[in-house]
Amino acid sequence: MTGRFSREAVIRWAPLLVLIALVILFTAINPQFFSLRNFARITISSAPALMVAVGVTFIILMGSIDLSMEGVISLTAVLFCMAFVRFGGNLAAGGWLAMPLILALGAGIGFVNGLIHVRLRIPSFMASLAMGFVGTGAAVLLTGGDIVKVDDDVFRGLLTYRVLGFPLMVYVAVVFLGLGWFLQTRTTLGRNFYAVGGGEDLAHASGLNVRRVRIAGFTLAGVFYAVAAILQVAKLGQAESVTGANFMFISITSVVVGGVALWGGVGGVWNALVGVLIVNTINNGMVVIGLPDYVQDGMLGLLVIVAVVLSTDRRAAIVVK
Amino acid sequence: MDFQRFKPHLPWITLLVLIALVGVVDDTFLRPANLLSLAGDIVPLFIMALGLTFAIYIGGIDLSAQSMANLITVVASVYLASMGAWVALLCVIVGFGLGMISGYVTTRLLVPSFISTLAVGGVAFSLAQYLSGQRALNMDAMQRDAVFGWMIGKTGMIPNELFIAAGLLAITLFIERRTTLGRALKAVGAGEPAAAASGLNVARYKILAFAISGALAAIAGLLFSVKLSGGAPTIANGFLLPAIVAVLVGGTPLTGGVGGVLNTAIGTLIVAVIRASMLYFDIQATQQQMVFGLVLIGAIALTIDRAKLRIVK
Amino acid sequence: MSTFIKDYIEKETINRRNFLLASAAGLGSMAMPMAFGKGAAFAAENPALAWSYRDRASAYWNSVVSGGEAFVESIGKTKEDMVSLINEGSSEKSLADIKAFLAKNSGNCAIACDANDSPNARPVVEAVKEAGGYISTIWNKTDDLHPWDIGDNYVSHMSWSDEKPAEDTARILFAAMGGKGGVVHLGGIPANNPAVKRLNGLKNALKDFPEIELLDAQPADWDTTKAAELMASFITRYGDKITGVHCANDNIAYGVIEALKAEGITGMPIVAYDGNMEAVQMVMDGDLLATVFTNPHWGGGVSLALAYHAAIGTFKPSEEPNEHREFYGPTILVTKDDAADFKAKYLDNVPTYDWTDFWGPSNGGIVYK
Amino acid sequence: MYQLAHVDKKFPGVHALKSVDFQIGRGEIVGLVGENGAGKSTLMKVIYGAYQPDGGQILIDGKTVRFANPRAAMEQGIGMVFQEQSLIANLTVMENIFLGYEQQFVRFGVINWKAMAAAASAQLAKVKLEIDPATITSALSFAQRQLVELAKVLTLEERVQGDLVILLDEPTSVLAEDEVKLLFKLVRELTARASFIFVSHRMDEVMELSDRIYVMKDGAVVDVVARGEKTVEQIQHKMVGRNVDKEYYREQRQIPYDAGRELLRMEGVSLPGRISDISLTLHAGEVLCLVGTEGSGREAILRTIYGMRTPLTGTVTIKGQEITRFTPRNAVERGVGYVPRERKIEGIVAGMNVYENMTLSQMGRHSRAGVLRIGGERALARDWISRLSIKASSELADCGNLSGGNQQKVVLAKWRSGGSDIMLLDHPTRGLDIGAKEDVYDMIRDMSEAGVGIVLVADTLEEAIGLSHSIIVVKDGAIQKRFDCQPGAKPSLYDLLHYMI
Repeated sequence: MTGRFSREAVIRWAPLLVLIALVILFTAINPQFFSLRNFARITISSAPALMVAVGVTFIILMGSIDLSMEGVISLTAVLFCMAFVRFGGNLAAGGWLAMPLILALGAGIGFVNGLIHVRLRIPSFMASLAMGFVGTGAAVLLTGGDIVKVDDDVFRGLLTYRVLGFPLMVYVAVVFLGLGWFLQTRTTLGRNFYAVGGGEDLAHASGLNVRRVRIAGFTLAGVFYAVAAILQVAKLGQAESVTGANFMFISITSVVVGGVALWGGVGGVWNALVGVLIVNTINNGMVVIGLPDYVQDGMLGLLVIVAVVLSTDRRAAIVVK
Repeated sequence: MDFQRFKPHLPWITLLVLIALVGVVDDTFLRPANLLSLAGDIVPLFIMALGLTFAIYIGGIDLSAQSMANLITVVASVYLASMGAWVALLCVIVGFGLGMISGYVTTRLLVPSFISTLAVGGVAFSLAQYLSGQRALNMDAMQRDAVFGWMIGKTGMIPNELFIAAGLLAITLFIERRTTLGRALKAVGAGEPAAAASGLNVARYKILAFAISGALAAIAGLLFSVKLSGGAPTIANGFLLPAIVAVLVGGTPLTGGVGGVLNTAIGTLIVAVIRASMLYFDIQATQQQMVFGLVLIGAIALTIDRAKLRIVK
Repeated sequence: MSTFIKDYIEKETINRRNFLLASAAGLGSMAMPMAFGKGAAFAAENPALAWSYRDRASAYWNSVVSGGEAFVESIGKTKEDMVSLINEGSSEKSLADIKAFLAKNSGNCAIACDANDSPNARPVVEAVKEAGGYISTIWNKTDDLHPWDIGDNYVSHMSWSDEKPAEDTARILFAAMGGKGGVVHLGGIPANNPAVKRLNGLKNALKDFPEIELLDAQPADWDTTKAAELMASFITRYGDKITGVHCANDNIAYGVIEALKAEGITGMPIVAYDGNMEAVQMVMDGDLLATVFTNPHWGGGVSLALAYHAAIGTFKPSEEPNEHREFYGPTILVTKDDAADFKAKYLDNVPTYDWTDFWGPSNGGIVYK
Repeated sequence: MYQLAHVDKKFPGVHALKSVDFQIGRGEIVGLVGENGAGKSTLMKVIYGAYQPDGGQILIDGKTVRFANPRAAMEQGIGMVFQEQSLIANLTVMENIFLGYEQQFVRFGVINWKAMAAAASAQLAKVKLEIDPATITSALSFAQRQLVELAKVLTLEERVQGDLVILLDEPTSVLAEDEVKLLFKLVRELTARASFIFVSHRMDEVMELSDRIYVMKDGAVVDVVARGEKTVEQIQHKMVGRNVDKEYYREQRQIPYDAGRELLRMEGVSLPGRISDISLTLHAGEVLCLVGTEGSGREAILRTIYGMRTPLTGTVTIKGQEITRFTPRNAVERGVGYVPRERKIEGIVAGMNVYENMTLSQMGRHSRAGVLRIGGERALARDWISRLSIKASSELADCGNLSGGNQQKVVLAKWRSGGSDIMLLDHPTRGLDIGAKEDVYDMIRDMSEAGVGIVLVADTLEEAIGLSHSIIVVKDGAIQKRFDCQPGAKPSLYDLLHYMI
């Protein structure tokens, strides 16, 4: 019994152990890696990615998948900048109004995404993929390809103002991570994600309105994508129709690396956090140790496989596809 | 009841309706030469989608296809000079081999194919960058024409690519319908535990499915590099999502065991027609991507046979 | 209504005259292209116009398109008469769209195009030629492909000699660094031609500055986000050793500036490329030392103009010397001294160009190494 | 109190319920029996709101009601305890109990876990189950899960004004004998709070528990029997439409096996945590029954023989050859066939047709160089469809749409047509009606006569005793006792139970 317990414990903590191992490895090769400043850099690049990962974690918990994040982030980021400028161009003058507006918009897009998936009975992979195209397309339509800038030092304080060595946006991300954790453990909706992921038809038979849970899940994910968009704007001071590019594969990879099972019902936002940190640590570390750039994609792939292998409960995985 | 019977035919009905719609707007679209050329141009994408069908048919996915094709354009360009026609074999072997690795990682190391193929794609991309020296390469035009010229010419008014596509479709259709491999893949896709309990070596068949997917992605890359007379580590970018869309629109859902290569042929043509329709309907440049997404939702909503999806995830 | 008809008749007459002219020429000196297929040497009436490019998601391509549109309006058509063929970074779609466009208009086309990846240029121009259309290309083509080898249907190719301007920006950068220290380069997509050229320019300049060390050069894929993350990693690896940053384009520079901003580093000498509005503003503000303007507006307009005039027969490619069919586009170095002037002249008010002055601002024939 | 009047339900091509009248009084236990396909499950779905009837009425206390979904039915006091394990394994016990009704524990959007745990404990007390409500459900035994399901349905008591009707669908199928007794005792006590509709294939249990029994056949109620009014045989006669033979288990057909021909030998086989030191032999024509409680290691033994598990120690010898590589492929090549318990998951591939399923394990025989001879496959399938009287429209019918009994026949045909002569049968009659069960018994005897060795894990002890030549009792992964079961000298239920528990 103790043997079994320790095996489960190892699997549970494997992603964190992988993260620690990576830190040790990179530090051993280049000690400069291990510094508060560098950790701050890693967390800056992780903050928007973490929000996307938390959003998609809820979807993956339900056994679905969401590929719309690139389009949603581009669209919400562009609209955020536009609204911010429209409302006065700085936080105090009314620019803050853009934030709730964009969060609501993210929710709206997620809601439509969920509606298409649930009402038209289109598998989420396809529905969200198509919604992603629509989102990016809408962003192109709005900007005509131009960059929209936000030049407000107060708002940009999210990036530039540091507390204990970390920029404010990192704390914002942590707050939303906490919110995600709260939703996951302490609310009906969060628990219902696990129920749907653990057995959709059983949950339905128990009187759970699975469709509503699904739509709520996609709506919630939309909100988190909008937060990611705002953080991305805070990070770069601008938005354009490609602001969301590259978030799709990397966020899903992160979530899985962190130990969330793609078949649903297993994992949570802490796994998303660890996964995002692993992926961003690898990306940062490969440059810091001076790995040739053409090797980096392959190395990331190999490390991801290793991380997933270590954190998979082989006995629990029945059918892996 | 009648609608149930009607459902499996929805993909090609959708295709015909789309063609008719575009034809109504501009009848030049319906000229056989135009349609043939349209079909000919989509062939590299089709071949990649054909490979993806195998991965999706067993309920997985192959996200490495695009990087694989990229790598193969480089391999073909680098080794055409020294190997001649044998380079084709090398390409297919490389694709098959990398596909096997994806399959191995998926089945033996239990990494979901979404991740494993993405990772193997990263490896392929690194290889392509290394081999190419991070440059675009071109083939010697004379040698290309001598060795692979037959791939890209025309016979009468029919582009030769279409013969290649038809040949590969026939082979894969034969594999799917008439061989133990095809039957086993169907069983794995529709009910993996039952297939395992029937004594099938499920892991081996899954590895084979990914290997076939890799080999076909390689053929797509080879054809593309011949067409372009060169290769680069990013030249096949933009293939992956349309290829996945083609498979899905054709009616092979991600749940496995349903659909097949014939569906993919129709799905690819649907994608080709939707793309061309942007031109014929004069869709503004800034609107195209959005319209594509919306049309896609409509097309998928029409073509998937929900009766065969037990749970819509 | 009446003006429309009048215009139409006028245009028709011109077109017919051009047609006759071209036919006469075709009978004389242009017997060879006739052998290549139907309509190859016939001047077209009112050809359909298209620009084939990557996407609408960048200032660069927007500027190219605006040039194309300015040209189209200069010949009395509306913006909508120019069709955008967007390849979304896919060579496959680029080729397929162009072929569909040719088919739709039965080859009566004038197309300007960036083929997305250099190997894609050959099949594109071959397709255009087979259909009897006319095409001008920019940026991407392989070195062994030349308009004069293809015939009149491949009107021209314009590229930009990135090596020299990138070298110039590097020299400005090095001067600002005081002739010593460490520089990092954040490049474009590795196999892209301009990415290679711009890095080469930097390396050329380095030869004259022995005390400056190129610490690292890695691809940032023309992408702002990736550039910010790469720069952050560079800072960890090299720290204070970095005293200057050489960026392959403006978008990368935006990311670099934000990464430095996050670290509280100000006053780092940075140079960029492309001369986009935002970058020029940064040069004026002193955030950037220099960028290079390639006048995509003019490039976009004149490429389409060349193809159009070749199509209607008012321009005869085969009668032109090679340096008129493969030429470098303009490059204008923008530094703090002239940024305001530059902005007023080129960005705030787009100059009106004479679209029949095909080579006015250009930079001479393309030289292959 | 709850009543169905002339309820009709039609599906494309099927008239599933034909003017069914049904009623249940307060505190009553009503049995519902019928062969598979008789309309029991459709009727249940109408009762708990998953289906809406096409005709007729549903009345509660004389008032017409209509349920849009199961939740609407629950709100009227109608709850369902499902046949298949319907608890979500990755959730805690209390979450399962209150799934869909968490709102009562939510304050300002936050779940009060303590309150939920207390309420869950109260529900668990109703079914006399003392476990921590925060336990993850997958850690429970089958019997415990069954009780949790019952507790879950009993939450209706607090939620609903008025009477409760609780459907119990095959609640005993995964329970051991003593657990069944406990459950029945509990149900009788609970009649003070609710009425029960009890659906089971085990006639003796239905007779024992029910006050009245509805007998269904072909979508109609053919008889309503009060307790003690009729014998098991009479009811079965009504259900099947013919006499049920006294020699139910075909004991008269049991012939001695060929002790000289050993097919299978296990020696000292151990799988850590599952089975230890298992030694047994199987001979040609022998029916060897493994008897034990749920989780005693019976399934692990079958799976080891089949090569799905590799033993840590010990040897498995099939037809004189020791197995070195444990894979199903290897076992199949040596003539082993496996009829798994989860028929719908491991037995048949839904979505594939009859002939494809039948030849799945032996595609090599029907192909040359990997190319299938489909004509031959179809001919074989047609042959077996008629031999086993499989009710399928043709060999092209989707196996997923066949009834359970016919699916099982397809699975058996898969192995028999391939010439397997060592058959591993795991609960081959589970969920089958009497007619289909008898067909399976016949097939077991047929196989035995043909010299096939059979390792059987039976659905009930009676079945095990009736069918077998030898019985091995397994407990906690180890063999307790071996019995010889010659006709007329079979061990009694009590003999077996003594070693099982």
